[in-house]
Amino acid sequence: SSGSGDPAPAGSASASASGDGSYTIGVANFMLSGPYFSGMDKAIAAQAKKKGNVEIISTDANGDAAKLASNVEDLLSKNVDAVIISGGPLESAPAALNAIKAAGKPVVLVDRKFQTGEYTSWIGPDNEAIGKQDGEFLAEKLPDGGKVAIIKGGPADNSIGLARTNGVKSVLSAKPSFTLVEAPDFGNWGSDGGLSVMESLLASNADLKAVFCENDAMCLGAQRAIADAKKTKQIIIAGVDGQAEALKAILDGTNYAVTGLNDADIIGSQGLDRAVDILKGTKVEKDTVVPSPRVTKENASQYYDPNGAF
Amino acid sequence: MILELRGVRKDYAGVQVLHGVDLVGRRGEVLAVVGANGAGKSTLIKILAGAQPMSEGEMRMDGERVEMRSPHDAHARGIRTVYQEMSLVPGLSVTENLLMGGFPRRRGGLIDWPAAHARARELLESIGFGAIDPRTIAGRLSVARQQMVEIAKALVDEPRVLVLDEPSAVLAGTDLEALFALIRRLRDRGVLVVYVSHRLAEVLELADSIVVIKDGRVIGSTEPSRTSENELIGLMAGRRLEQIYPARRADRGEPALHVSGLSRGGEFEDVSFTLHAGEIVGLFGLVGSGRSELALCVFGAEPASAGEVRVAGGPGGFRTPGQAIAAGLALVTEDRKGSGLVLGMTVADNIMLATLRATTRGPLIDFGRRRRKVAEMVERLDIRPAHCASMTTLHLSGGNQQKAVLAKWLLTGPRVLILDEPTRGVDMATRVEIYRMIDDLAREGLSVLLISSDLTEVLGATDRVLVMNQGRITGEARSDAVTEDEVLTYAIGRTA
Amino acid sequence: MTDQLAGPAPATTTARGRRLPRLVVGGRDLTVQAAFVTLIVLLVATAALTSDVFLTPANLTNLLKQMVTTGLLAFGMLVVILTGGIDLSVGSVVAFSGIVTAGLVAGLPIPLAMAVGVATGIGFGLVNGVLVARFGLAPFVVTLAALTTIRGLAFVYSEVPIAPEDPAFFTLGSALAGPIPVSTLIMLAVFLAGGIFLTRTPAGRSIVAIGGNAETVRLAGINVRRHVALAYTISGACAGLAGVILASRVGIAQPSVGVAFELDAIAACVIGGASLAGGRGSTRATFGGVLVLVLINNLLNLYGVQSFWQQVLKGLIIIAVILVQRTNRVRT
Amino acid sequence: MTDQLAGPAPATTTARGRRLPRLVVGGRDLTVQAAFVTLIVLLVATAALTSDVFLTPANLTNLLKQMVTTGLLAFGMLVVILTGGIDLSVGSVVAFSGIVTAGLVAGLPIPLAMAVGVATGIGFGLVNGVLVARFGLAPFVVTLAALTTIRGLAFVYSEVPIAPEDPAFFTLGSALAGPIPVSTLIMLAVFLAGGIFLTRTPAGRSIVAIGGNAETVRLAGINVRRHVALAYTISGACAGLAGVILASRVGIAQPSVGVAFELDAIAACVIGGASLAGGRGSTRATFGGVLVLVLINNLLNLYGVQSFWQQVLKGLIIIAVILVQRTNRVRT
Ligand SMILES: Nc1ncnc2c1ncn2[C@@H]1O[C@H](COP(=O)(O)OP(=O)(O)OP(=O)(O)O)[C@@H](O)[C@H]1O
Ligand SMILES: Nc1ncnc2c1ncn2[C@@H]1O[C@H](COP(=O)(O)OP(=O)(O)OP(=O)(O)O)[C@@H](O)[C@H]1O
Ligand SMILES: [Mg+2]
Ligand SMILES: [Mg+2]
Repeated sequence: SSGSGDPAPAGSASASASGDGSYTIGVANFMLSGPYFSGMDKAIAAQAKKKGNVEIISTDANGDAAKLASNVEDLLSKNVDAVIISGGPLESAPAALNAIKAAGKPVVLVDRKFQTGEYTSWIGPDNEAIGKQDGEFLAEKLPDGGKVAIIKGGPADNSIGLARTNGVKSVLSAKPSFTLVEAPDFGNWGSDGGLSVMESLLASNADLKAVFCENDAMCLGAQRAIADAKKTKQIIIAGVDGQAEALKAILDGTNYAVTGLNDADIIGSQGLDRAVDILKGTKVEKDTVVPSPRVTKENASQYYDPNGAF
Repeated sequence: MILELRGVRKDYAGVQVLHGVDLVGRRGEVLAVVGANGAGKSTLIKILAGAQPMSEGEMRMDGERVEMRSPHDAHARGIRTVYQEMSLVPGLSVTENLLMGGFPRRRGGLIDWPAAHARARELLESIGFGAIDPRTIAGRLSVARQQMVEIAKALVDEPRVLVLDEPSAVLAGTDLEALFALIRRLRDRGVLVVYVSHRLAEVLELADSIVVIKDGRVIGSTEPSRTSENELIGLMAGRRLEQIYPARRADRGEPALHVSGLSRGGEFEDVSFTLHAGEIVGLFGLVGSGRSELALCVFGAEPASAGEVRVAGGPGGFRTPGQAIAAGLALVTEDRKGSGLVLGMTVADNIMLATLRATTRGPLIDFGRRRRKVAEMVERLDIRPAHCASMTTLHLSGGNQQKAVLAKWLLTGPRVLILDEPTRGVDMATRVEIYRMIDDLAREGLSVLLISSDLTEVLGATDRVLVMNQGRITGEARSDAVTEDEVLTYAIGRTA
Repeated sequence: MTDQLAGPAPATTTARGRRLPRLVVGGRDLTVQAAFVTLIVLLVATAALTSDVFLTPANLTNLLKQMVTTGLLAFGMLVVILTGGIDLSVGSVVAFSGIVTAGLVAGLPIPLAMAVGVATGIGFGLVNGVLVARFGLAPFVVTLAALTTIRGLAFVYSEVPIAPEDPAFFTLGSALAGPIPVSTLIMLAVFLAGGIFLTRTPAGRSIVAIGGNAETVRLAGINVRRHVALAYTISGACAGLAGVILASRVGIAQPSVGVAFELDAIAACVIGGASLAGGRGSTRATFGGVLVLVLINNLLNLYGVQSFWQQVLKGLIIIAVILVQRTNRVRT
Repeated sequence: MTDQLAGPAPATTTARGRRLPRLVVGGRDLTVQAAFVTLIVLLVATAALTSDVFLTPANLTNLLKQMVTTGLLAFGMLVVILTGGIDLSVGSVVAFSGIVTAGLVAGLPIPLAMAVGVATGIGFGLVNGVLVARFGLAPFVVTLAALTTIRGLAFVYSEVPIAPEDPAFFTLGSALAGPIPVSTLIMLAVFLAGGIFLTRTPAGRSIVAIGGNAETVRLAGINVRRHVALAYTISGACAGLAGVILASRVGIAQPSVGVAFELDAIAACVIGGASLAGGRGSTRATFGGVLVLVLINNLLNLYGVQSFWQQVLKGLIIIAVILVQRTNRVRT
């Protein structure tokens, strides 16, 4: 492999440099401290293991954009063949992309497509489509309309959340029978935040029919708040991601009605495949949208894996 | 009971402070320990109290060797100590400070507060300090009262040995008498009282035997009947002191500072006086009469509610100490630790603190010039040790710390110098130096206001004395034309 | 014995300044307390008058639930602050104890799992305490390092959230005793017992005294180290308990929970007039501080203030509250 | 004149304890300094011997870049800590100044936009300083409130990250002067000038003295309030500068950047031996503290230690470092 011991100068190591067909691929995670992101990291590693000839060096920037840039520089100084960036909530990383470009290495973005900068390929979900899908489901489920609450994640992941919320809104606000209530406070993408935001929502909106959260973790908290308020029969829940606990709740036929699968396993493993394909010189698509199937009680068993990474 | 120290040595980070001290104390005795500043008295006491380990030597009680690893060990053997530095918890009530080591409890282990307050009151009354309300927050008491609480604390459970490190430094008048009476009663009950003080008259009056320490060695032991103040001073200083107070010629010059109608709600009322160049004026009063507040107010450190302060031929109405300093005022406060020094900084830093901008070249401090100025002051005031400039001020003895404060102010080149209790805790030899320095300064045209609770000092070292009682000036006299009794009468507020 | 655990700052800081009108009852100056109660009453009154939701049972129950975590952490923090220290690690301890409890529920009876969760908090608190007390390290740094380490350990224990299946796991967090959540009652009990501990037991008084002047306490023959260690252990225990209750309330334990929780806890103590230099603070006023914080949050939410502006306002309100408090403090 | 700005802690903390071998040169006890330098040398040697990447030019440049933010914040923090205060708001100021700069680049010349960014930092610092100095509020609470408020304002300014198109925006953060990044040189210049300021100017000495005993300084005729305000302003300026450089380096300004940056800055000061009680600390040793932190991060990365274990280890290493430092401190 062209590992750290390889004296080959940066830039000269192209796909063909690793004559034995083995590769070292660096993974730059923006933050691992969310189950979705660590799930992705694991999926990449698992897929590499499956392939057998790919070594993975994974780094975590702990949510610090500058650290991501220097982690990428660290990876490049270890002479990796390609870099996969799991940018999480980061909107862009010009410095990292520039460094990779300067080193002449390919870079594959997983999940997050950066707003600016040059990359080789991207694999991820269409967040607005997921939101739309949830909105359409709610419209089907609630033919008489009603009040629907929206719980947003907040700062750390804004444009993703925005896309999801806009998706839901674009469907429901077109139907006059629906009223949308946006929680003023953020759920911060966690179950505890989802819980307390939902509690506040319930205090001032007793007549909610449904709640949409920008991710499943918040929905799980919201579900508890609804249960505590004894409104399980009245309010249905729509989330995004496909977190194991959410899938289980859907499968069990609770008021958790729907989620849009944003499968970290699939995106991660396809991301690694994509990087290897590029290194092998295969012609690849630039942008690939991974479909995000709508998961409801009917099809949940198909996706629920109690031992899955995420 | 006999308490013995044999060959006690102590060093701090390699600096030898005690060089083999022997000491014997018996039950029912007042054993006075005297010595110049930095002689090692407090260090010796800390060893007695278990607060500092000795480097070498041994301690015996009743002939039996005792190991003192912590203050707890000392407590267990009935040794109780009142330290030179105040050590009350300022935010807690007097009761709590007194009973910290053991509270009365109710069933269930909870503290029984009514019982605790009652016990504290009983204790204070039994030792003649009944005027202190045990529920008061200790930090709100005057310094003198705090000192009495401090002493009471040492008497909570009958000590066998009571160690007092300069307990009288902040006491005066009736408080002092109460303390002496207490000490005598304890002695008569068989307690060994180890008494450290710079007030030699007091020592001669109170002690049964006297031990003189110099530079960490015992250089003599005697009895009051066989010695005199002058002999003791001579022993301590290593030389004879001819005269304590310099002879004053009252050649006062132009007015230097006018204070008129100065008031500050609750602290002092309608205070007026004028200081003249070349004059030393004493300001006497009992502790708590408002002198320190007055000084701070004159210095612009605290706002007045009425009245005016003006430097003759110059500005007045200082709103900050900076303005007062610029006008030629300097104030040595009574609380060295709290407002006189930055203990964590070097002596040089402290000496230069009020004149930081006087030794700059361009925007930067000129260290060469600064070093010279500091060396000059260290030499002029004989601050010890001589290499102290780069030492942390904390490690200087009390008297030398006081000199460092004085050095700081002399560098500002003041016209008016206010000294608030400048000799508190300062040994006799150094006092004499300070008196001489004050005298020299006055001769150079400075005008000095000397605030003191030491009557002898006030009358001996000044030209004129103002007496304050409960925030008002109640009397004024020429120092050489008034008796101590007369001054006391003004201070207490009874007309003679 | 007042609940104000100790008096004003030393004379030097109180020496200057204006005289303000004081409220003195039976010889005791109650101005600060009165101002504080007024503040809370004002907040509640404003809320009640301007929002028709505020006084609904649902919202009041919410308020009661939402003060549990901050309340528990604030009490533990107060004990540490009284010694002159600080405990930055509480948020991480909340995460760790929660995730461990949730993880153990699969194999252990729930009460035992929860006890282990609290015990981990006690353990971490003890380690903090020993490092501060025995080795004389700065509390800020020790607990800062603990914040990082314990957060890492929580993720090492489980990178993903753990959601126990057994519904009995939710009981502690969601049960009501009449109209009042059981978790709130637990928190109130901690404050009550804590108040008694701090004002009426020798150990409690020693902790307060240590913050005022540790050397004096040492010279009084009291084991300062042991009491300092005890203070951090209490804080760890409170954080452990808070973590268990939070996990039970949310029904799912996340290793990422609790970031910046320490800041609210500290803010509550300071709003309640505690001095970060130690020796001064009161359980009652700290509870008041918790109330103020929770009320502010609730109000901003009820008024639908947008989240970013909530942050801006929250900061400004905290400043305003301590400014008011300051002006009312004893100035002699 | 040593760089150690002021002496050891008061006697109470140094009173007990063992004697350890001391290194005394020319009458000055250099044990602590020597131990500290040894520590850094050891870290570097370990790194160089166990990782073939460590000494590569790429990695060294990386190291130099990585220390810029922590370095700038640590110097500002040191100044505040010397006065006995603390500045928790620096992370939020980094975010605010960065996003404002990036936002202004569209309309203003880049240097001007950057100057405005730094100026916002100065402004926030001044407000902090005035609240602490003029109104006597606790620094911890003031800057905690500022942390919340300024973070909120950063989001109010722009909810989404701003990535200026003009490549000149990246210059400051990515330019090299020979092998050394320009941003690193700026940081070094700040430390150099800062060291001179603190040891050799009246204002610097006053700041150090205030941390030792503010009342003494006030009575020496020095305007304490103004100097305290100055300290916070310096910290704000450093944070503003750090924010501008960071945005330029990353090429994009995010309103969410800088969370918990204050903790690293404080850790650097304390590892460098600064006392959070004020009056004691050194620029040189603080720089050493920055080095230690950056080296630890780099090493853990080079060894490929898993992220969560990195956190665990980082915390433990910080404790170990200050323990070693402690044992080496003067014990009389
Ligand atoms: N913690 C310390 N570290 C280093 N030196 C010290 C320390 N404490 C005291 N010293 C030194 O030990 C010597 C004796 O000090 P000590 O306080 O015992 O003197 P003292 O006789 O009580 O003087 P005073 O009359 O001024 O109170 C002094 O030179 C002092 O500088
Ligand atoms: N922190 C405080 N809180 C309440 N009262 C105080 C405080 N400090 C001083 N006092 C009181 O204010 C009055 C004036 O004190 P001040 O110190 O000015 O008197 P003084 O004549 O200088 O006495 P001393 O010799 O004790 O300094 C006294 O009655 C004193 O008890
Ligand atoms: Mg002494
Ligand atoms: Mg006085």
